[in-house]
Amino acid sequence: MVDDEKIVSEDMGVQVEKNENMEMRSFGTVKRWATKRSLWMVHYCTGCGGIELAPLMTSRYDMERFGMHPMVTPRQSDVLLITGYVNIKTLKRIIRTYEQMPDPKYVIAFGSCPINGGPYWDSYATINHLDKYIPIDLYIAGCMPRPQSIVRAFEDLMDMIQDGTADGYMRYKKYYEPYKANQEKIFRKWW
Amino acid sequence: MIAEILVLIFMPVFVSFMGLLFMGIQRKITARVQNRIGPPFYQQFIDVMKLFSKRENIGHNWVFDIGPIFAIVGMLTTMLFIPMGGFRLLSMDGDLIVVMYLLVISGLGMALGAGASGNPNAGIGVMRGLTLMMAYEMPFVISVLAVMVYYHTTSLAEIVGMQSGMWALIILPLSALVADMALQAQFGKKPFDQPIAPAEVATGPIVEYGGKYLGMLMVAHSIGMFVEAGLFIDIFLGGGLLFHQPGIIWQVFNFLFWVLLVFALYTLAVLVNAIMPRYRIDQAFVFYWKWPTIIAIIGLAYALGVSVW
Amino acid sequence: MLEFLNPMLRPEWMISLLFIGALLTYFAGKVSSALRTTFAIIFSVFVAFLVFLSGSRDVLTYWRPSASPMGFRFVLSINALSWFFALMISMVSALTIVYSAGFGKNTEKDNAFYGLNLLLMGAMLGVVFSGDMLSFFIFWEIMTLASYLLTTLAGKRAEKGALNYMIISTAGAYSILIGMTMIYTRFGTLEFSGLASVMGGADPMFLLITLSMLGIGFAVKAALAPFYVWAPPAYSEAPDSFTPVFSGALSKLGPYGFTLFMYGIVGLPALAKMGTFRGISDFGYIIALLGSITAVIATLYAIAQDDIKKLLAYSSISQLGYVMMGIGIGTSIGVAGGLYHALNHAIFKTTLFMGAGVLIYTTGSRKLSDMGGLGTKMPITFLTMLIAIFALAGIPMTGGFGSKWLLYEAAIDKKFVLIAPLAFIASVGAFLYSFRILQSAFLGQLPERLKGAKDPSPLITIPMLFFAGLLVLFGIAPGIPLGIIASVESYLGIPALNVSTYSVYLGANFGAYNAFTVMTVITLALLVALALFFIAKKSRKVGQTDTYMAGEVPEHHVDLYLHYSMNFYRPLERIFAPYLRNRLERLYDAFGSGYELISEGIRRIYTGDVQHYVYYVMVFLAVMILAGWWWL
Amino acid sequence: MVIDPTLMIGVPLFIAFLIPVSTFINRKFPRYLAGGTILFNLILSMLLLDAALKSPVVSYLGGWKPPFGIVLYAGPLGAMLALLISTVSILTWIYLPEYIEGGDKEKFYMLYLLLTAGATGMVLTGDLFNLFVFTEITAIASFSLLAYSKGKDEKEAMEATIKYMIIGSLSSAFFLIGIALLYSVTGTLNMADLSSRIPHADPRTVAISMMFIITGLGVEAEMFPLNGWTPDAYTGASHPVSAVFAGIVVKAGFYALARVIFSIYASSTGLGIMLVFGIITLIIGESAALRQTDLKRMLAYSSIGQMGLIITAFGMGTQLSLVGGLYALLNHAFAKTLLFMSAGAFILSLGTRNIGALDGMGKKMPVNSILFTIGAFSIMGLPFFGGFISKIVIIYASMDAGYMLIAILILSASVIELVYFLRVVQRIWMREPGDSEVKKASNASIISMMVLAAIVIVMGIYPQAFFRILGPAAGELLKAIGGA
Repeated sequence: MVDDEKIVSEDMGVQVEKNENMEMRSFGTVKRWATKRSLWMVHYCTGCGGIELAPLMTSRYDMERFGMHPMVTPRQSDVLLITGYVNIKTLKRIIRTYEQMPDPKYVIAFGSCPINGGPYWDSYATINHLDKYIPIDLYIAGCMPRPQSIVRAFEDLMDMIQDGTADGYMRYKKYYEPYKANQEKIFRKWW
Repeated sequence: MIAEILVLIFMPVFVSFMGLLFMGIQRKITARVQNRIGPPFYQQFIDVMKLFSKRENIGHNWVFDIGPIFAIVGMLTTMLFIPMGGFRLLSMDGDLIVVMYLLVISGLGMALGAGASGNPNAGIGVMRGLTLMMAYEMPFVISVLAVMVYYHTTSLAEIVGMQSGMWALIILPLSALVADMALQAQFGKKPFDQPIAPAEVATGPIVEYGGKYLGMLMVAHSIGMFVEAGLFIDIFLGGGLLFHQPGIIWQVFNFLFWVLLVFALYTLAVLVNAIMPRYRIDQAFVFYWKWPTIIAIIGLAYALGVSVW
Repeated sequence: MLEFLNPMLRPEWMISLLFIGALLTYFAGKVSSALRTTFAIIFSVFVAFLVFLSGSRDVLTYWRPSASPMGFRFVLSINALSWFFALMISMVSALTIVYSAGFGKNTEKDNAFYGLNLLLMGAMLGVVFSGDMLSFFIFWEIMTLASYLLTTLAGKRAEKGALNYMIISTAGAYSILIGMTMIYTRFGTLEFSGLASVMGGADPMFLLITLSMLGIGFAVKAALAPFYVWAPPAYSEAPDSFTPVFSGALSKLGPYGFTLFMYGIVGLPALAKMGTFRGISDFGYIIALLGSITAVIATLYAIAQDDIKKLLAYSSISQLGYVMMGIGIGTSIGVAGGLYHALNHAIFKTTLFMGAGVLIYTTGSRKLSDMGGLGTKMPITFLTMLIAIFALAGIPMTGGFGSKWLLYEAAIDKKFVLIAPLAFIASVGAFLYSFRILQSAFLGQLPERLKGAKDPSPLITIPMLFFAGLLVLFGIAPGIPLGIIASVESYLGIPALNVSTYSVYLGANFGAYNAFTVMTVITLALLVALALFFIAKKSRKVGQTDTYMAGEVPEHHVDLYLHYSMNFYRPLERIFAPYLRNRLERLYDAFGSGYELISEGIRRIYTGDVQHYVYYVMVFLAVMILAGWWWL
Repeated sequence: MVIDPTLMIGVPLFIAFLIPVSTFINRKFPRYLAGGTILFNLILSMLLLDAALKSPVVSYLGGWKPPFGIVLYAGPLGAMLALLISTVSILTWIYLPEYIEGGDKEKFYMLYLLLTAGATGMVLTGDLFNLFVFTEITAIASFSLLAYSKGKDEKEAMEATIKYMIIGSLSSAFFLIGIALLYSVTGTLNMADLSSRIPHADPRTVAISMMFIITGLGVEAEMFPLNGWTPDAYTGASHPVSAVFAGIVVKAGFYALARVIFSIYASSTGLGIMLVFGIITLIIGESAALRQTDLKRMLAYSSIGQMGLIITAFGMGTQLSLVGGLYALLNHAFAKTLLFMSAGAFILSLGTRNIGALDGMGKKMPVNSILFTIGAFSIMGLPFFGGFISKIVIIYASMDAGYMLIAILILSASVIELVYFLRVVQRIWMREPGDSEVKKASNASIISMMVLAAIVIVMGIYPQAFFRILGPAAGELLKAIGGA
């Protein structure tokens, strides 16, 4: 897990204290179990990652075993998948989609591009550190990650949900102002 | 009296429970057809639980809230007017036409809420839904009319009672066939799932519904499954009356058989769904107004001929 | 308490009050517009109240003109049938006048507008109160004239519609005139009471011809196929504050005429002499079939409309088709269904046209695609129109369901396999077009220019709320209107419907409709659903434009493409377009232009050349002399 | 008091010849002299009608009893028409000053008075030859009045006059031939004597004389196909003259036709001819009007159509149909006069007869537009106006007489009439006006039109007043053919 709070705080000079129990307090065990066993995802297929999702849904890996289901609208989804590199234009859409998702919501970023820009790191439009703009719960390394690792990532996410550490959405709420400031910095004129 | 009220209270709970269970099983069946393992049979309960436990529900305005509420109200009300196996419920206070109109409340309320979301996809979805409704109502109404003309009554309980000797399915097979075709669209299964086609209109009317809204819609849908299949059973399959002896035990058996028939009908629709692509909405319309309608008219002419002469 | 009004509960009082009121209103307008509007409201509401008070007691008034070449007397009467229609008409007319007072200015010539409205109301009451055919015809013509003049007040856009309306109406009225004179020359009386005893004995051929002649006239007003072509342009182009009366009240005179003559005067046994089809008369069956065909055709046209008033106009035609279907079937259930639907249609279509007027006033456009998202801005308008649309679609808990239910039962009872499916399909189509109004006007995105929209003044909303309340009341207690209708039926000699306040039982092998049970169940289900809704976490409200558009931010182009309402039923329209292209209007147009061509030829007879004229004279004389020589 | 109908003819005739002389007194004097005379006629005809309703007033010229002397016979019908003529005449007299051009107004008034006198003579005479004489006086006055036009319409008026004169003289000739033939077999020209002698005369000669007389009088009565002069004459004439044509000349001509057929011949063949040609006239007149773009020409064709309706009604020959026909005659006389007057006001202010120019006149000349609309509505037969009553009575009469086809044809023609009149009325009220300035009609003309409109409305809402007169009037005609 990448210490995303640090990245945010470095840029903003805000001290973030990690509150591990933020979720535990308010979310019953059964509810969390239900949430983790019924992860509906909306995937933002920005890059090559999207192609890796197809075998995940079909008979080879069949993610529906875990109750996972692709959904088309953020309103009904729990997980946002960012499957590839992000540039300024797509970032707007990602933020928009993310904000439209109801809590609790989780973000998984695929591959190295969202982490550090990947092969496109030096482009004028590439976003190198995605979690300066929205909170990422889980990164999957690789270029691209194989389906097996994606399955593994989901298992990890489920564990995190169960123990309450997947709290990206709460951080986004708590540090909304710094996130917004970051977003505005890159978009200059908002939207 | 008290027993009846108890039944009336018990029915909705039972039906929504069974509906969710059936839907879970059907997901499993679909998965097996597609050579997948599929979710556990109780997956639908987990989904509903999750949806109701969402920390945040996003609404737009009060009209938007009406949608799921009306969906449940419509379905619940309709359900209570349909004879269920051995239980007649309130079917003496409303007949087939009342039921067919009560059934609309759900859809129209849903459409209202969907429209209020302001999402154009929802608008397109509602348009498709209403168009599809007009499409399948044509053959459906004609085939149901055949039954009403044949038995010369509009009361569902009467129709059920008159089939004690022989099911209408056997007497009017063409009408039953057409009604089952229409059932596919009533269930919203492929090839007639244009209103909620996810890849085209992002689940159409429910595009803006998440959290508890979606949970309520799933409950409504599960009741709806029983209502729609139950209507077909009451009209064509003798109301699932297997045993004609009086007595609460036989009533329960009849009811269980009725539930089994619902499951069978739903499975049939799901199997078709699993292997079918989707029609365009205009293709679906033309389909329904062509062959099923012609078959239904032949069935109606047959029923009229038999009943008049 | 109100006994002092008793002497005024007479038809001649009500009608003359309105006629005097019309004049007073017109001239009061020369003094001050407020005085004029007050006069109009007072007169109309007072007369409506009188009609309400008078009840269905039998009142007869005679007046014999001193010197007339025909030797008749004028009769005005109140009976169960006429009271039922009079109540409907006076309610709609009076409240529409109140409604139009809410707008500052309805037309260019508002004095004439209010005056003619009162005149029209008087004429309509005159038609239903007439106890003889001559006064019936005279009031009928006054009604046509007044409504025509009201339509023309809309200005240039109504030109063609008004002309067509007047031409077709006049042709229809002349058809009535011929039927009327046929009856008079045969029986020597024009009084309904006298005719009722002798018409039954007439030979079937004579009955068929007279009824057809009268029927053409009534069918024109009832916008029955193939005579409905005048209705869409006239309804949609008439002034917005007049259309509610036009569609809500005036169109009901067609069904009234049919009911009166088919059942009140000719009577069921005599109708049956003309040949029967499964127990009902052939004449009635044809009317019913035409009604159901009208319902379907008009529905298909309504689905394709973007103009809200045109949509409602086609919807009116379609719903009147239902009414005619019920009246044509002519069984106890059928007539009850037809009359009840007429009442419902009067109420909900008036409400809808009133709402349409408000929408047009607010948005400045009649196009549905120019509106949107007004539901939260104009909650009262939305709610009333919603209830009216539910009634139109026949949703249980509103009045509209009971009547549609009766109509279906009537058709199924007689095993009319041609009529019943048509009626069903038209009803499903009604969902389609009525939802289009909701979706396009009230739901969806609010265009930037309508941000300031709000509910209109109470003068406008109170009539709408009143009608919406009536619809809900009828939905819960269908016995109230059906009780009146049952008395109308027994007046007409049709077996009366068996109703109690909350439920309708049609007989052993029919279903039943217990509105009270339905209401109870719906209420309980609503409680359950609300409980489910409120137990779960309260929802956070987000803005109307915050919708899922694949991540797109739509704020800047809401007006452009975010509101799906243009070409709403495009896929459906595409399917029906080839069939709907051959409109009936073309036939009329072809006839019209064909006759213009002929008349152009006739005009050429007058060449302007005096030689030709002299030639005509000489030929005439020669032919005459030869003929005279030959014959004498 | 005994009214002498002779005065109603003699005084205007005498004064007509005084008028050119009287201009030496004052330039305006001829106008008031004529007006005074017509007023005198009006009062006299009212008294005459009152008397005639009790018993017919018969007056022998020079005290000679028939069959040697000339007789004036004023039954209810004749007296009523005399009243109609003087009413229309006085109203047109009020209306006309601003509508006639040319310097010698005294000539116009002389001819106008001659016309009134001639027409009054036509309806009051009891002698066939006198009828011819008065017809000639009327005709000559009409020709001259028609030609009395200056300015840009002068050529058109001249052309129309020549057409009218040619056909008119032809008709006079035929009329005269008919009279001569009749005289040859009966030896008398007194109407009362004729009717008693005709049954014993040679039927073939009588029939042929009837054909000649129908042809001769049918021209004035605008019966198809003898009405070729009509559209041109109405169009070419100045507006008051058109009004007078519609209100007086044609009505008097029609009276003569009806009188001859009913009172003299009492012939069912004659009625049949009236019926058939009446209905043809009706259909052709209305159809021809449908496509007109010239306002006055349209009114002219409408006038033909209305005369067709009246002829048809008379052709049915029952008490009821005669009442209906007379009602239509009265309504047409007043309403069409009104229409020609208000159309004249429009044309005067617009400078064109084109219907297309009438756009939005309701905003510019509201009073005149309302008056035109009232006239049009009455002709169309809408309720509250005279035409409505006449239409109901005629339709009822035709159904009563068993002529269902006729009833349907009449009503179809009414629909056509509705179409073309409504087109004009809607154009006046519903279109947006152009920006040209209009000249308002004078108060005097507005007042005369208002009186006409009031008469038309009274006819529509209080018909009993008229039925009281029309009943005996119809009975008078019917007595001759043995009807009820």
